[in-house]
Amino acid sequence: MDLKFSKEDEAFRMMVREFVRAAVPSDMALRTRQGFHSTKEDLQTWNRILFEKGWAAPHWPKEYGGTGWTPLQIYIFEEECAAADAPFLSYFGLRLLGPLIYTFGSDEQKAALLPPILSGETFWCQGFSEPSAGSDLASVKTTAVRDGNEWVINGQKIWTTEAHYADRMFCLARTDPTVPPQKGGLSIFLFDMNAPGISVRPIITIDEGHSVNEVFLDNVRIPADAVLGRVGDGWTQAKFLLSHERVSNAQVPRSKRDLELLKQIAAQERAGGQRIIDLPEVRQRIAELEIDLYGLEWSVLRELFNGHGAKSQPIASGLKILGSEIQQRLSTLLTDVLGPKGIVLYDEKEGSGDDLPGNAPSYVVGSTARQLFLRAASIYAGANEIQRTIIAKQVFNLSS
Amino acid sequence: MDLKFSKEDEAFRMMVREFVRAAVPSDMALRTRQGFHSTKEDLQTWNRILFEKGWAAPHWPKEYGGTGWTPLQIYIFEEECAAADAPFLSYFGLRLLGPLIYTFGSDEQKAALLPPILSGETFWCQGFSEPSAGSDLASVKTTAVRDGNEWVINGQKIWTTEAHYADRMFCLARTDPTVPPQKGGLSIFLFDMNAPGISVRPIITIDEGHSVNEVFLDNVRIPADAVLGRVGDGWTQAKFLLSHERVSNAQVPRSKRDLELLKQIAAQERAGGQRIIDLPEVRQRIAELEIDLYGLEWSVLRELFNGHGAKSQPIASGLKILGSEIQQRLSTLLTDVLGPKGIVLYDEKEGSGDDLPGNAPSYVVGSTARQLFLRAASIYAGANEIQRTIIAKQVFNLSS
Amino acid sequence: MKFSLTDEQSLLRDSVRRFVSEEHDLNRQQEALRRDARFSDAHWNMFAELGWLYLMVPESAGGLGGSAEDATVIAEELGRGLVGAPFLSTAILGAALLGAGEPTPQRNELLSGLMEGRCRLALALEESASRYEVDAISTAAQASGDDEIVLNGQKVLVQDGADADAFIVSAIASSRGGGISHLALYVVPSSAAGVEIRRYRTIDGRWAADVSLNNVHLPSSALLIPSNRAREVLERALDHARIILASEALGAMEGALAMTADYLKGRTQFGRALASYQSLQHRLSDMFVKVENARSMLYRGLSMLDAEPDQRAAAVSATMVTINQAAEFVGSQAIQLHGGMGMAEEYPIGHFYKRLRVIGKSYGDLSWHMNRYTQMTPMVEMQGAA
Amino acid sequence: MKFSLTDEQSLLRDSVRRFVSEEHDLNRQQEALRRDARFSDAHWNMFAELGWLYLMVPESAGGLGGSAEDATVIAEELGRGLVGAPFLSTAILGAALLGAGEPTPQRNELLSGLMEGRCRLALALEESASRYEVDAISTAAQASGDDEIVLNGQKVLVQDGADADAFIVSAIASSRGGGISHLALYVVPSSAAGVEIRRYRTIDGRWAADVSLNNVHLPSSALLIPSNRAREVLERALDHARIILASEALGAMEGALAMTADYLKGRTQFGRALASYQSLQHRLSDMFVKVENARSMLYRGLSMLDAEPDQRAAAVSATMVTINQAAEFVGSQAIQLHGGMGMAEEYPIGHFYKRLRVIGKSYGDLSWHMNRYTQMTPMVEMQGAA
Repeated sequence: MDLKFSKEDEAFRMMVREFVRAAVPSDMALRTRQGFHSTKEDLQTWNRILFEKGWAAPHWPKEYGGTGWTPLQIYIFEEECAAADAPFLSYFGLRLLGPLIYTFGSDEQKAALLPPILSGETFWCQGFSEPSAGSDLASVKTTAVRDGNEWVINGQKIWTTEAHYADRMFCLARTDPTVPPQKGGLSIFLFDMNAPGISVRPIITIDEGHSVNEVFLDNVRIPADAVLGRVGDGWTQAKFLLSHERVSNAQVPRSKRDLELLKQIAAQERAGGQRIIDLPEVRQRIAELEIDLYGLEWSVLRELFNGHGAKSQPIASGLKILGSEIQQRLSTLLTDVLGPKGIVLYDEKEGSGDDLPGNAPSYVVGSTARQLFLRAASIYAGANEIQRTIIAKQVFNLSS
Repeated sequence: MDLKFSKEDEAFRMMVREFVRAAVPSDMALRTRQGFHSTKEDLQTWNRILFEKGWAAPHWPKEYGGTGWTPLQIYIFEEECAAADAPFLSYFGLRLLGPLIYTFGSDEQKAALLPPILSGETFWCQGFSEPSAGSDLASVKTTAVRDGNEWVINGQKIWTTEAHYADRMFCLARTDPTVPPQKGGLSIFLFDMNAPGISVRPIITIDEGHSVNEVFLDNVRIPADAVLGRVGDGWTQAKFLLSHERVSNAQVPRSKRDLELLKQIAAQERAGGQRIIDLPEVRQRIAELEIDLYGLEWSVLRELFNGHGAKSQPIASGLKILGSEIQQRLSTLLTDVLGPKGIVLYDEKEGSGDDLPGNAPSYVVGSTARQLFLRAASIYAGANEIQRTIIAKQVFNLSS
Repeated sequence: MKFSLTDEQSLLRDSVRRFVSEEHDLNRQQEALRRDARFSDAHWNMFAELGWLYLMVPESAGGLGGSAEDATVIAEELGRGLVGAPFLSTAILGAALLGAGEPTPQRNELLSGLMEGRCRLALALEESASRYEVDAISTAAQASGDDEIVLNGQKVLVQDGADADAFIVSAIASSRGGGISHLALYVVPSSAAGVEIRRYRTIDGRWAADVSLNNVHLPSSALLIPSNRAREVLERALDHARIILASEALGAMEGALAMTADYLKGRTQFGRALASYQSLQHRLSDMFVKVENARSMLYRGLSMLDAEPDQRAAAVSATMVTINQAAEFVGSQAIQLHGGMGMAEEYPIGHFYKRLRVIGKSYGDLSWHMNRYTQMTPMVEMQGAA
Repeated sequence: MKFSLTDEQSLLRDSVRRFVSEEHDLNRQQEALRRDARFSDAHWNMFAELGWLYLMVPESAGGLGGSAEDATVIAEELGRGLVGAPFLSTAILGAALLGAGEPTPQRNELLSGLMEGRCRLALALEESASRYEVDAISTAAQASGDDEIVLNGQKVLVQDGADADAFIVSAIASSRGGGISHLALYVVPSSAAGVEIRRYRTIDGRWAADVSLNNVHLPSSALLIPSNRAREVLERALDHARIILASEALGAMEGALAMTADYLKGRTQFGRALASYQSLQHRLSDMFVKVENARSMLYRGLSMLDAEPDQRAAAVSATMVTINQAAEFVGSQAIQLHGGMGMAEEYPIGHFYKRLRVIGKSYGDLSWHMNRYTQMTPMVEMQGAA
C-alpha cells in the first residue's frame, strides 16, 4: 500500500496546471462555469488547443495519439482541466468511438477515423437508445439490411446527444433478425449525418435547453464497409463500452469544481446580513457533500489502480449511482443557496449577466437550468435502478 | 371540514387526564418511562385499575364492556395514558383476540372469554408466526387434526410475544391440508398454555431482553369446541386483524411521550458547557422528528374519521412504515444525545439508577436497550417491505 | 373534527375539476403563457364567472367570505391540473390584504375589479437583500405635502407581477417628524408614473417581474395597511397563502403520482411491464406515503390558522417543511420513474416538478421554514395535544 | 500510489483470517466474555505469539515499528470475525502512547509486557462532562514531595478497562508553583492503592470500567507524556486509533453484508427465495455501495495520518463520518433483511450492529466528528487535490 500522490505526480499536476490555466480563453471559461452544454465552437477550439499540445486523448494508446500517461496522471489532467473551467470535450468520438475503433476496427478504419476525432475535426454522436429500448439494448429495433454493395438502415434513435451538430453517427442496428441481439444479431454502423434519409428533431429538455435529439433513419444507404469491425459484433462492442468507461460517470473532476463554485457563491449570498455559508444547516450540507465527494474521488482513484477486476463492473455501477446523486445534490444545494432567485431559469439567453432578473449577481447564470438538467444524471447511461440490479447480479450473483 | 378539537373533546381530555395521572403509581410510571417490556404484575395492576373504572377496553362495543367513546375520544384516552407513563396494556387479548371473539366467536365464547380479558385475569398470546412463515401466513405448517372429541395440534410457533407469561394462546393451524389456506384450510384455536405438550423456549433479543419466545406444540389435545367461530375461517379472521388495527401500529401516543422525554434529556445533557438541545444539528433533528410526528398524528386522526374506506388498508400500511421509522429515529437520536454513554446497555438490572455505569443520570436506564429492540419495529406486524408491496397492490393495482 | 368536504366544497371542487378537464390544456397554456406573458383572459374571466374570485373577499365588500378550507379545495385542483393562473396573488393574497384595509371607495373599487376579473394583483415584497424576511427591505414611503405619498425602491421576484394591474407594495413608512419607521402596505397601479416593470419567466412557465419604484407619487389613499398593523396583517395573510400553496402543491403531487403510475403500467422494458418491477412499485408506495403525510400536514396547518401568531407561524412552517420535502421527493421521482421521457419539456411530468420547485421557494423555502419553526417552538415544555 | 497489500500485509491478513476461522467462535467468545469479564488469555497469548502485539511498538523498543496500514489489515479481519480482543486499547493506543514516552526502564518493561501479552492497557480519558473532548477533564495530578505524583479524579467509560493491567490516564498537571495547568498522561497500574474499578458490559458484550482515582500516589516515573507535548501526542494517537477502528468497522460491515446475502439466498417467503425480490436485491446493492465508499474513505484517512494536525483531524473526521453513516445503514439493514431472525441474540447478525454502534461512539461520534470536520475545514478557499 502506498496511499500518497508521489512527488512526480505532484510535479505533473503543476505542469498540467500551468499549461491549462493559460490556455483556456476566459470567455470560454465563463461559459463552462455556467454549466450549459458547450457550443460546438468552444468544443472545437479547446479540442484544437489540446490537439496541438498532444493532449486531446490522453487515455488513447500512444500509437493512436495518446500521451502515454498513467491512469493517475490522466485523472490529474482531467481534474486540472475542470478546475480551470475548460470545456468538457465531446464525449462520443474521444471517449466512446475512439476506443471502439482501435479495439475492434479494421486497419483502414483506424487510419481514416481516429485522426479527425483526435483533432476535433469530426464530431460523432451515438445512436444506441431507441424509443422502446431506453437502457435495454437487446430490444433495439433499427434494422440494417444488405442490398448489393450497401446497407439500408431504417429506424429511430432517441436521446441522441449532440446529433444536431455531429458530423457522423455510430449506430447500433440489427443485422440479423433471426439471431438474438446477444448472439450476433447486432452491428455498429458508421455514417455521415448528412446522408439522405436522416432527419434530426430536437428534444427540448426541462431546462429548456437543447442537447438531445430524436434521429429518424429512413432508408439510409451506406457503403458495405461502414460496419465497425465485423458484422454481428455489435453486442460485444456495446458491452465493451459499458465496462470501458468505468470511472467517467462518477464525474469527480467536474463535481469538485462545482463544489468549489458553490462554496464561493454561498460565501457571497446573504440572509439578514449573515453569509449563507455560515448558516449551520448550509455548512452541514456542504460538509456532507464534500465528504461524500472525497469518498467518490478515492473510489475513482482505487479503480484507476485496480484494472479490470472481478468487481470492476459493479464498482462502476456504484460510481455511477453516487456520482449522479452528488451532482444532483450539489446543483440542488446551489439553487437552495440562491433562495428566492432559484425560481428563475437564468438560461443562456441571460448572457454573462450584467442586468439579471431579480437583480441577481452574474454567478446565478446557468444554476437553475443545470439543476433541472441534472435530473437526467440518474437516468442516462443506465438508470440508477438498473445499476443496482447490475450490482446485485454481479456481486451477489442474484438474478431478477 | 372541521379541523379542530371540539370543546367537548378538550373537556373529555381533561377528565381523562385527571383520572389517569392520579391513578398510575409512580414506580410503575418510572418503569414505563424506561421503556422495557412491562412486567406481568404491572400489566395486571393497571388493567385492574382501568377495569374498575370501566376503561379497560374503550374500543370494544359497549355491550362487551367498551366505553361507547368516539374514535377520537379513544385516541385522546390513549394519548393521555401514554403521557402519564401508564403501561401499555397487553395487546393480544384486548386488541386482537377480543375483537376476533366478538366478531367471529360463538355466544358461548363471547360469554366465557371476553370478561376475563377485560378484567386482566387472563393473558393471551398470539400463535401466528412460524419459523418458515414469518409474514407469510399462507405457509403456516402447524396442523390440527380431529381425533374424536378433540383436536390434536402439532407444530412450532416463533416470535410469540409474552408466551412465557400468557395464560392462553390463540393459535393459527391448518385444519384441512387438502384446501389452500386462503380457501378454508386454516382455523384459529384457543387453548391453555399449560396444556400437556406445550413447551416455551425464550428467545433473547439483541437488547438482551426477553419478550418473545418459541412455542413447541407436541400432540397438544384440546376440546372440539376450542375453535374460534367456524372451522376453516382462520384466513378470514387473520385478515380481519390486519385491517382492524389500522392506526395502532403508528404508535403515536407513545412516540409523542418519547419525544417529550427526549427533549427533556437533551436539555440536561451537556457538551462543553452547552446544552445538547442547543446544538444546531440536534435542534434540527428534533424539529424534523417533531414535524414528522405531527404528520403521523394527523394521519391517524384522519383515519379515525375515515372508517374503512378503499384506501384504508394501504393507509394503515403507510402508518406502520412511518410509525416504525419514527420510533427508530427517536430512540436512536436519544442514544446519540447520550454521547459516549450510548455504548452501555443500561438494562433492567440497573434498576432505578442511583449509581449507574459511566456516572450516568437515571434517565439513561432503558434508552440503549430500547433503541436496539426497536430495530424490530420495521420487522414485526408485517415488515416494512411487505407494507410497501401492499400499498403498491391496493393503491396502484400492481401485483408482484 | 371532520375531514370530509362539505356539500358546498364538493360542488366547488367539481366545478374546478370540470374547468380543468374541459377548458384547460397544459401544452396550450404553456405556449400561450410564453407568447402573451399573461394568463389567458378568457380563462380568467371564467374564474370570475364561476365565483372563484369572490370566494375570499369579505362579505362586507360583496364577496363570499369563504374559509381557507374552501380556498384549498380550489388550489388543490388547480395544482393537479398545473393551471398557471394568478389565483394566489389575486384571489388569495390580494383579497386578504385588500379585505383587511379600510373600506374606502378606492379599496372597494379594487375589490370589485378583483372579483370581476378586471384587476389582477401581485404582492411586491421581496428585495435584493430580503430573502423572505418581510421587514428586511429598504423601499421607502415618504409623505409629501398633505395628501401625497412618494415611493422609492426596487422590488424583485414579484410573482405574477408581469400582468398585474396593481401591486401591493411593502415599504418603510417614514413619519414626517422622523422617529421610528415601520412597515406599511401600499397599493401601486402598475401604470403609475415612475413604475418600471421588468418581466421574465420563472421555471414553471409563469411570469414574474422586478418592479422599480422611482419617485412614484401616489395619493394618500394608496396606503392600504398602516404601519400599526401592517406587519401583523401581512404575516397572517402570508401564512394563509402558504397553506393555500401547500394545497396546490398537494394537488400537483397527486397529479404527478397518478401520471407516473399510469406511465409505468403502459411501458415495458427488458420484456416486462415497468410496473411489475418491485423496486419501482416500492418507489410509488413511498411517494404515496409522502403524499398522504403531506395531506395530513395540510390539514394540521389549516387547523392552526386562527391560533396565536407564534403558534400559527410554527404550525404553518411545519406544514411547509413537510410539503417541501415531499414535493422534492415526489416531483423528482416522478421524473426518475419516467426515465428519459421525464426529461422532455413537451411531456407534462417535468412541469409538475418545476411548479413544485417554485412553490418550494415562494414565501419561504425549506431552510427558512425550518428556521422559523425552531425559533417559534420552545424546545422544552410539556407538549399537549397537537 | 498503490492500493494493493504488500506481500507482508497479505501474510499478516492470512494469519488473522486463520486465527478467526480456526480459533474463534463468536458464541463461545460472548459466553466467555460474559462469564470471565475478560478476553480469553489463551487467545490473547496467540495474539502475542503471532506477533500482532509487537506490530505497532517502535523498533527501538523491540517492536516491529509497523505502519497504520499494517494495523488496519489486522483490525479489518478482527472486525469481520467480531473478535472481542482489547487490540485497539493495548496494541494500538497503548503501544503508540508508550512508544511516544521517554525510553525509561519502566516504560520498556511495560512495552515488553504488552508485546508478550502479559500487560493489557486501557486508555482512561473520558469523564462525566468531557464527551470526547480530551481537555474537558478535571482529574488532577499534583506533585507531592520530590518524586511522587498524586492523582485524583473519576474516569468513566474506559473501554477494555475491566481487565486492564494498567491505565493510561489523562490528567491536568499542576506545577508546584501554580500557573497554567496542562494535560499530561500518566501510567496507573490497576492494582495501585486508591484505584477503584467498576466493571460493566457494553452492548457489544465487551467490558468497560469506571475508574476512580482517590489519592493515588505514584512515583514520578508514572508521568508518561509531560504536558508540553501530551495534547499533541494524544491527538495523534487517537487519530491513528480512529482509523484502525474504521478498519475494524469496515471488516464488520463486510462480514454483515456477506452473511446477509447468504441468508437471503437460503430463505424463502411467499414461495420464492428472499434473494429473488428486487427490493431486497437493491438494498444489498445499496449496502455494497456504502461499504465500498467507506473503504475508499478509510484509505483517504490513512493517507492523511502524517499530514499537519489540522488537516489530519479534518481527514480523519471525514473518514469517521462516512464510517458512522455506513455502519448505521449497513448494520441496521443487515438486521432488517434477516427479519425476525436478525433480532435474536443467539444469531450473529445483531452483534455486528451492536459492535458497529459501539465503534460509532468510541473516541468521537457522528456529531463530534462532523463538528470537528467543519471547524478544521476553512469554508472558502481554493481546493487542491484531495
